[in-house]
Amino acid sequence: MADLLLHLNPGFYFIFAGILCALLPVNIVRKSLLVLTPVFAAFMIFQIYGAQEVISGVISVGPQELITLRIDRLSMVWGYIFCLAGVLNGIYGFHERCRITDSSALIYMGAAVCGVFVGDLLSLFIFWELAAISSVMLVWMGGEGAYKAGIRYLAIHVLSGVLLLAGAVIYGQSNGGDYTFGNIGIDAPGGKLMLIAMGIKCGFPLLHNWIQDAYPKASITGTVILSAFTTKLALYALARGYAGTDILIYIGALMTVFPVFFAVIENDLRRVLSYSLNNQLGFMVCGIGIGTPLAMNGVAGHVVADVVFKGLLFMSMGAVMLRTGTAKASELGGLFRSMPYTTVFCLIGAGSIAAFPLLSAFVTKSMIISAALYSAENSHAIKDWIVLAMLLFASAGVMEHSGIKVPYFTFFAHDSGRRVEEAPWNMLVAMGLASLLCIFFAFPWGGYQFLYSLLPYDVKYHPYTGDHVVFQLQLLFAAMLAFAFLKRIGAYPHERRAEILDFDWTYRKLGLGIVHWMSEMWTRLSVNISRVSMRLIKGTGQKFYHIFSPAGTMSQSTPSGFAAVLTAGMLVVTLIFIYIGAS
Amino acid sequence: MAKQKSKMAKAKLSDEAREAKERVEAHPMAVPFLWLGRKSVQDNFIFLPLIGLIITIVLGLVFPPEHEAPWDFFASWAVIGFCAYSAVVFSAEPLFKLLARDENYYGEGSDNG
Amino acid sequence: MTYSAEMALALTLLIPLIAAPLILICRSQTNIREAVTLIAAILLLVNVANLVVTVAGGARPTLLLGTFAGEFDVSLTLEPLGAIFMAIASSLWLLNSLFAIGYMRGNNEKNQTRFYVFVAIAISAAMGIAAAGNLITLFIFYEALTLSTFPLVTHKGDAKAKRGGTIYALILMGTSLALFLPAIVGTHVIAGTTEFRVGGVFPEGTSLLATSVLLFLFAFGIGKAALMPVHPWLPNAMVAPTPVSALLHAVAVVKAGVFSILKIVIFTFGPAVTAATPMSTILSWVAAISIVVASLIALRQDNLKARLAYSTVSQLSYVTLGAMLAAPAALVGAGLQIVMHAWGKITLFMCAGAIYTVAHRTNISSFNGLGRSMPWVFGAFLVGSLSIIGIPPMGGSWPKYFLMVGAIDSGKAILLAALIMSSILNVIYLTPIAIRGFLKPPDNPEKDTEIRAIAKAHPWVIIPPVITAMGALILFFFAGPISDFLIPVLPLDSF
Amino acid sequence: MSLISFFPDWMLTHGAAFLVVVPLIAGAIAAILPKRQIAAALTVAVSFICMLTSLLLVLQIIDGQTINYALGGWDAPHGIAYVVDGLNAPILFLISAIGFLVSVYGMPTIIAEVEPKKRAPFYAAFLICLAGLLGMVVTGDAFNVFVFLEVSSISTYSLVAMGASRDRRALTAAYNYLIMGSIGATFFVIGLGFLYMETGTLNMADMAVILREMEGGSRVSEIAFGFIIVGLGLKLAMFPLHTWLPGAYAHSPSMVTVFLASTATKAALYLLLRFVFTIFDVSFNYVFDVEIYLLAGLGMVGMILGSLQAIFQTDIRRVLAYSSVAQVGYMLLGVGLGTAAGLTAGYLHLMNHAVIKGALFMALGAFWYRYGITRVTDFNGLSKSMPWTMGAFTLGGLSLIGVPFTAGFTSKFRLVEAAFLKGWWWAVAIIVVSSVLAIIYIGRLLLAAYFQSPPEVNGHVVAKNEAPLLMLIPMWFLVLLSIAIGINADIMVDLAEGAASVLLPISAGATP
Repeated sequence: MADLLLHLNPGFYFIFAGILCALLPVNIVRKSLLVLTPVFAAFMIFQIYGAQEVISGVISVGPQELITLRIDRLSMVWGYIFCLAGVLNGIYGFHERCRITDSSALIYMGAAVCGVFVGDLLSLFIFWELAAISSVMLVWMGGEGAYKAGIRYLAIHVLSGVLLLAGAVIYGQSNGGDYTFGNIGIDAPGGKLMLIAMGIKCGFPLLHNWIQDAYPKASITGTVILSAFTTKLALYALARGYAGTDILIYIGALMTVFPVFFAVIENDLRRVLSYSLNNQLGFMVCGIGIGTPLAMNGVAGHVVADVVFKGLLFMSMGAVMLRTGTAKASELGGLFRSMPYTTVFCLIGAGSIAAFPLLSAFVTKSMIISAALYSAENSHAIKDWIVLAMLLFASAGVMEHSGIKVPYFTFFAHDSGRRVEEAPWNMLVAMGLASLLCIFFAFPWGGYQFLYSLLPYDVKYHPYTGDHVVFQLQLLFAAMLAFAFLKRIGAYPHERRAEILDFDWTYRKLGLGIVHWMSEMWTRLSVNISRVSMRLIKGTGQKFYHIFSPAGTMSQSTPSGFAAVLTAGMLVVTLIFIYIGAS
Repeated sequence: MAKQKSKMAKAKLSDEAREAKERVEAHPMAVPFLWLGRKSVQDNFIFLPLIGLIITIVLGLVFPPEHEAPWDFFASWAVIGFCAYSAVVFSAEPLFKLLARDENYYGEGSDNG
Repeated sequence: MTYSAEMALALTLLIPLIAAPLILICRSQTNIREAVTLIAAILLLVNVANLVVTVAGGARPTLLLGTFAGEFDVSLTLEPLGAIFMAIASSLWLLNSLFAIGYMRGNNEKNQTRFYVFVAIAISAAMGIAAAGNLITLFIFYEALTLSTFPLVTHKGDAKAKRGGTIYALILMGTSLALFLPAIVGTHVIAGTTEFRVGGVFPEGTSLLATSVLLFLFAFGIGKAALMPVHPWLPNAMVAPTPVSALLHAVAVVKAGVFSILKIVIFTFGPAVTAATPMSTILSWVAAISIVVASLIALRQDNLKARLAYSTVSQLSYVTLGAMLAAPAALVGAGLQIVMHAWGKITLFMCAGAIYTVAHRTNISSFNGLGRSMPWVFGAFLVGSLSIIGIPPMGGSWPKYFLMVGAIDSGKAILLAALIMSSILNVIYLTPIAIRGFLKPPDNPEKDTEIRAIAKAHPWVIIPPVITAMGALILFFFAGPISDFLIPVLPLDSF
Repeated sequence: MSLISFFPDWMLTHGAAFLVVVPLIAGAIAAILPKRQIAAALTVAVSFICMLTSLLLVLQIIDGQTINYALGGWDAPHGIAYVVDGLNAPILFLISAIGFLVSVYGMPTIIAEVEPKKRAPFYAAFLICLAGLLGMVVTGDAFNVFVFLEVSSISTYSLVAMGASRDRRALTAAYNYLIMGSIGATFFVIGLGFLYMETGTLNMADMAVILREMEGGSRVSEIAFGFIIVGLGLKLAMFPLHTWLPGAYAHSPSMVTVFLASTATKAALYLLLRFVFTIFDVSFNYVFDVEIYLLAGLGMVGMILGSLQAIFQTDIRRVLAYSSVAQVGYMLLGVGLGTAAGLTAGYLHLMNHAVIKGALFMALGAFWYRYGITRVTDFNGLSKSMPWTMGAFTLGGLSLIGVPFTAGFTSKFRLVEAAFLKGWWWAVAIIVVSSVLAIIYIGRLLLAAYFQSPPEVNGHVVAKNEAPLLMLIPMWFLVLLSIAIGINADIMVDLAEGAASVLLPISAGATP
């Protein structure tokens, strides 16, 4: 029995627990499941994985074999961090009484965990889609406003899924039916399709809109849960399949830069955080593109850090939303008076994302940037330096939207006059734990070393070198100075309520407009076609009627004389035939 | 009360009075930090990064960068940070003009208030 | 008489056929009448289950019913593909009978006895199609199915029903007599037999032109497969009461059509001959276009049943596509699609019927907030939708995978685009239906409270769709056994 | 065949002559009989005896033998020989059996349709017509064919005209028929004259032998062939020469319509087969040419145009009349195919169509009998007011369309198969189109009958009023026969193959 458990993908525990939750009416049991399942799953990962790659749980479906369990150093990181996020989210959502959220959250987490621990592309596809449908429930739990966003979310994720499937099938069939998920590369058959599929899920530029569309509309706990898994699963897939693919460097660099500009004008702070998420994903995509051991370590480490600090930021915004009912910067301000703990946690999160020394991103993001720097140094290619510059710019940009804007407009700035309760205890515990982790992961004496020991490659990298600390601080202080300066001179823009257009305009407005227009044209066309065809049918019918009806030409009671002539004519014809035949 | 009313009529609350009021409403843990809301504090906040910046620039001489980018010079990271940040902020206005629409632009209702 | 496999085969046809007059006899005692249907359905299911086991063991029970017109055998031979069709038709007959009881009583439909009688006869005909041993037998039961379902389609008896029924009968009878029958004759002439044989019957060296023409005639002559442009009968048949739509237009009739195409491709042409025919490429394109265009039309329908009908047109073409690709994986995919779509679509139709029975609503735009009053129905609908879309872990995802593999194997990777587009369109036209029920605020809240109370009074329109929805989900885990079951009918060299 | 032992010996020897003589004499007697009832009984009895006799003939020839009967003991070529072989025996049986059924069926209808004082002459004319038809089929003498052709035709004209009390248009129809029929007969006899000139004999078998010796003969025999084809074509309502048929079918008494539709054209078609295949021979170029191009071509044109015309008719009898024109087209196509399979199919269709059309016209007669229905629109709700009759009509209609398990399917299927075998894909297409048109004209009637409500008279829905049993029984007998043929056509196929083997002795029985 125990042996059997060692061949079971730990993600299944989540899924079982999720199904159980769907049937359980007792809230407290569900909540316990929500917290305990990730712990148990993490324990099982620890039991299963012992420094050696584990491949197990092979199921055959028809001609196809599904490898449902494959743990190696790369996937292990994702597995643990997903479990960790599961615990945090479980605690964070403790106050909520919603069976659907609980069960779909568990299934969603399970899908993500399963997704990283499977060994073939088909299983990946299955959990890819399972993650999509379970997570869309969380979006829809956001209520009426999430109705259409959820459908768009689902459509986009289904698109991502079928593209993945299509790519996998092309890839697998060209490999003689081998669907093992290893390094794919963009030039493999089906490679581009799968890259696009993963790109959709991790928010490549122009494919990113579902994040900013759906996340801010999900329920409070929903957004927090969502932020941890979907995009990270996609990152895992990229890291597994496309490490060292050059184009990802540029895509990633672009991804770090463009959200900065949207975040600065966006009013909805959860959407700001969504852009920020996109921007952090950019660093990781870039790291995957570089693909050196250092970069890959940076990616894995940054995933861990990002799950925690981005979760923390979403949690703090969620707490604010729970208490105030809004997450719009224009409506908030001065909340540190009412929610001091939340303020502190949010600041820790902000500091982490901005990569202050002693906070988590400092030890992880720097690996990616260093890797970019080294590769630029090695190649001396101008494009690599441009990438590095973009990453640096984005680092300063992060400081703007997540490091300053989110905490500042929520907790400080102009007092909105809102006096609310502090967040519920469970949220505070979750945020506190996350904050601790943010600090722990960057703790110079044992913290980051522990984090590094989990990473897929053995690389000696020291984040706390003098120059690194100093120049990072230089950058951040300069950014803060700029903020204060611009604020002082009144150049810093006020927050205004607005809908900010992004690329999704093309399908939500332009595409929809075209569809409506075509539908309208179709209606007119079909009306016309049916009219023309009716006329045609009627005309033909009439013509036939004129010929064949009792009053028609063919049935007129022919005078016998005519019939006789006809008979004679017939004779002539017959004789002609005979004549031809005989001669 | 009358005193308070007359002050309100002046339409400007002094920090002390405001904090006194806030002290009642605020979370107990926040009480010691209410000074953060003062205008003077917010106005003088600028010195914190300025001092930090100066210190780190000086320290930058002590710890020279191990790997230099082609654009690196003395205090270059500070310049990058400042410029990048300012660029982002200054881009906000034109971008807003370009991209901002009414909140119910897509006709799906505004999300969460 | 001992209970042999041949006997069981005969019983599959006889049980519903015997049930029909019994139902008629018991028409005054409605409870007994319904009991007859249910008992017959259970007996049939047990019997079919037994047959499935027999067939899985490698047996191919054969039964000669008779010879007519001198040379045409009416014979039954059960092979795995037919057994699968039998299994879904019989199992869903049982569930649908439960649903029909709830629906017909809930809506006080007239002529209920006639309804049950003809459903039983139609099931018998469907069983005959499943087990047909040759083309002639297939054709006979095909026509019998058309005729026996005609009174069901026109059940309401009003002008609209008559019009729908007329179109139904004209297209189905017309295409079958004008195209299907000549194709059978042509096959008989060229191959000298109409029997179904593994690997096909056409002798080597049959001209490509001949096979092309025949394939064309079969594809469009089997109007029940609803390949565009012979699909209009299906939306028009939606005038039928919902249990009819559910059983016949998600399972028996439409599946009989695509099943016939699949069977003909596998057993008359043989996959190799099919794939070698240029017509199969053309038809696979026609199927792909049907998939997409029908989805687009479905998108524009506000009437739920109309939308489901076009969705069915689209989904049926998956099977046709699989058959025309003729690669082993595609054929397995087509077989799976028959199963998975049946369970998914019957769920949707039953939900539509439940919504109609409880809330008397037919238009999707009027479903706002209804999900809160009828959560089980809308939940089942959502699950059914997801299965149709083909998202794991719903049964509907496997056929798509196998079809994709088949498309790659037969070198038509471009057809993946149609499958991808279809998935997206399915999301767009199916998911909003259920979600609207849950998320949009009700137009008339008091009415919805009332509906909640009414829903309690109609358990039998609600339980069956929930069961089939669960079935659609559970079937995901049975794709392996089903495809293993199907593989013996395929030429194995390339699998 | 043990059945033969039930028949008396004299019948075995004189059956062929008996078949013609008995109705002829009975006809003369019926004309002078005072009472209708007696005449009716006589007719039923005589037609029954004829049926038995022809059954005996069929039983005798079924294993391929030929009966030669020299009338009055005068041997051919000088005497008149009656020849019964695989080709004509089934037709003899068909004609006499239909005659029997019709005479039973006619008992009630005659009262309704024919004036009392004309009833006995009506029966006389009917019997004479029966004798004429049987005679022209049974005889082996070409001129004797003409004689019987005229006997049957003239009695038919009067039978048609007797519909006048039911519908005055019967008179014009009869007149038209008379003119056209006479032209046909004249053409036929002119052809015979030429043929006699060429061969110097009137005995068919001798003619055949001589023509083969002459390898088709000179221009004279060619012209003879032309005249005969056109003459017979007119009699069998070959497409452009069918103009007499709808009127004659539409306005004559019901019983006559049934009888004509089932037998008259069939007898003429038999003659066509006899002349084209046995007297002349398809190995003659000109015969081959006419067969392949003219007969098949006109057959197909008739199939389409006849069906189209049927669709647009308002009078139900005309619908079926034009349908008959189309169905004759099927048979001609079978003939035109010229292969054993084609001939078998055509011959089978000939017999099946007689059964089907007989049943359908019987149903129409019953509708008229009860409700005076003549128009398509009057079909509304008939399934409710006359369920059994309508049921018979429905099954007959399905058979006409060619739904499996009906006689129509069996023969159409074989025809399609034969066309495939010959490689005439386009002919298949035409058969298919024509069948679809048949669905339309039959479906239109069925839809009205089953989907419309019965008309209201004075505010009351017309009462259910089923046809009398004497009409229903023959009707259902034919319908069930058509179903039986659809299910097991072995006997019919054997007969048809026997006929084909007479026509194409070389490839006898070699159906692929």
